[in-house]
Amino acid sequence: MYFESFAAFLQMGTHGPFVWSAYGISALLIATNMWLAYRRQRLVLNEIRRLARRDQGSL
Amino acid sequence: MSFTATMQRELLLAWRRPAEIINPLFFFVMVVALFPLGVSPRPELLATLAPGVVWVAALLAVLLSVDGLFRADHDSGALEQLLTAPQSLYVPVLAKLAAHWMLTGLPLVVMAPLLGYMLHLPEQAIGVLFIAVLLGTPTLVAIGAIGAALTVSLRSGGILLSLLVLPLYVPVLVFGAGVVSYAAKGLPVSGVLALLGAMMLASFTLAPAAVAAGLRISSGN
Amino acid sequence: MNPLRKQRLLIIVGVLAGLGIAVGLVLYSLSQNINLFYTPQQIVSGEAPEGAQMRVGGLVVDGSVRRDKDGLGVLFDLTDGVGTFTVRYEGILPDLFREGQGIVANGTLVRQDYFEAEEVLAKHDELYMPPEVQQALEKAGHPGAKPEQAEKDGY
Amino acid sequence: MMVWKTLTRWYHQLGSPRYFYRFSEVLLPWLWPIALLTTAVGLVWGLAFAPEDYQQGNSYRIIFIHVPAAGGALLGYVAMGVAGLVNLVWRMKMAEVMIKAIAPFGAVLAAIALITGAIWGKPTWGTYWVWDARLTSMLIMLFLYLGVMALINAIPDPRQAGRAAGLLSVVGVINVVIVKYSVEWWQSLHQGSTIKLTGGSTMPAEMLTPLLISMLGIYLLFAVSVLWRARAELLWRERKSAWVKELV
Repeated sequence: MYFESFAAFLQMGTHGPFVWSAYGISALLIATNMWLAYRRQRLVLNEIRRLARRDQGSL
Repeated sequence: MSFTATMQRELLLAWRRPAEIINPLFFFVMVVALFPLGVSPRPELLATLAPGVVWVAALLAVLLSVDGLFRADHDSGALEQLLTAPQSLYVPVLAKLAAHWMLTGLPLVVMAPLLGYMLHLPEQAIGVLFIAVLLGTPTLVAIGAIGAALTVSLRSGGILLSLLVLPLYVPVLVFGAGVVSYAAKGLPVSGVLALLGAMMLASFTLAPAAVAAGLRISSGN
Repeated sequence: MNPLRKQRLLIIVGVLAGLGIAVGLVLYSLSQNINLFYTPQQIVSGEAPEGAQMRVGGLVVDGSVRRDKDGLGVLFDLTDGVGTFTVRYEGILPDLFREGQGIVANGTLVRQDYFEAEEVLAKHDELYMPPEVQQALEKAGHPGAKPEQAEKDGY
Repeated sequence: MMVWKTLTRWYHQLGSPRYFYRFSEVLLPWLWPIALLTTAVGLVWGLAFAPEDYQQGNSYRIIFIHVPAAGGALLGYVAMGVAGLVNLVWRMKMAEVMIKAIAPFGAVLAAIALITGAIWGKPTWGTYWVWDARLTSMLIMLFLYLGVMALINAIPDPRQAGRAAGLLSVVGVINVVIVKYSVEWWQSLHQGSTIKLTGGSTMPAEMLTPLLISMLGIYLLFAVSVLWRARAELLWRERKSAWVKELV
């Protein structure tokens, strides 16, 4: 590690708040996006299955 | 349909319904008039705001007028007829854009110097304002028409149209308003005016093709 | 030629002509200073109009920064190796503001050698280096790669 | 010749929804862990192990997310423009699906580039935001992404929506050129590019390596996100076709 201690790593000299807020916001946005993208295909698959079952039931 | 025939038809239609020419002009003048009332009537403040105010108002006036550019043709089925014809759509669309600019853009161009004067714009900037609006409004019409073509079949196209088109209007606004304030400060303007001219030429040559594609998409063939 | 073909040809010629002229106009406008950005050289040679709002950029001359005894006023010289002029600014300077650093200032040219800044921003170059490397370079007699950089950036 | 044949075969196979679905089914279980791992390695390396910068100190560490995000947003828009063009010429269904799949993460990356840039700008330039060419054109790129998404949402027929969004993407590609060259054309406050395709990069290896790794990571995450969204869209569009019915 480049930093001498974990505290120094969190502090980043005087720039800790800038660096960590930038990474925090980015991580939040990316994670939300990935989760939504993943969930969408699961939801679609479930919906199609439901429609298929309903069609079978009505036959 | 040839260029001149489309042009004549458009001008004749507009002649029968003059409100469509006058309303954008009214809108333009009223929006500009709101600023001295809303901000402050101080001449030096108004003079610095003037380029931006006139341009934003012109931009919105064109945006509103362009929304209905193809709607009547779409609803009456004239568009469908045009789309099935063997000729390319480029020429009739170009004629339509040119006619629309003459009907709604040109009055704004004529009115702009007067509004600049009312906002205490320095005299040496008023001529440049006229040229800038003259070069800039055709670009606004051409880009706006692409958005209008894409949203023609939608009932509530207005807000969506502005979402699609306003980002693309930004360069015209930046350079159009910029060149007027340069002129007010006595700085050289030929470079920016050349850029506005380039945008006008590029958008007017390319936009008809994009508009034609957009109309085909919107009518579903 | 049948009329349909003829029309298509006319369209293509028209589009090419329009785009050609547009490219010419863009090239012309790029040769002009269209963003009111002036280098010290241009200011010293009198290209920049006095009394107008503009942006200037250059390197802060080593040893030229002098602060007012009272208040936040700062005077410093800006150079690009050819011309030099003085900038006055009142306010808090950015962290990266230091002698030898490139800056961009917004403000008014009062006289041909005196600029009143309303805003001073540190222009960072695209050069990154660990501090040890920079120190080693300085010891070896290269003060970073800045002079070249300055030339490249047009300062 | 062989290469060309392979390429055109791929183009046609991936253009077929069924083949694309199968292909992504095989690819994704591998791709998403690799993408996540690469991003994590790049960012942790950049945050904790890369040396600090001689001028900016530690605030420069923001570039390890800022540069990949900005690059991804630009690349995503170009991809959308290409897909739009392909769709205008050949009316390829997959191209429409791709445009819809690219736009959301592209918008997210554009937003991240703007936000992290603003946070970095405060300690470095001395301001969060300047209305200069690079920053403004990037903001326009975010608006264009949102415009594409709004257009897709507004048009009820999915094929028509996809084609309309494609045309808008093609028109908006002009902005990519402005973003890319704004720094050179209008002496923007923003510095020039650090990573150059030709010639040397102005960054030593111990900083450049983690930057390139995070870039690869973010691009891979982009690919995963696009594949997931494209699969969802494909399934829904083709829900009445035989291959989907077979699948469920």
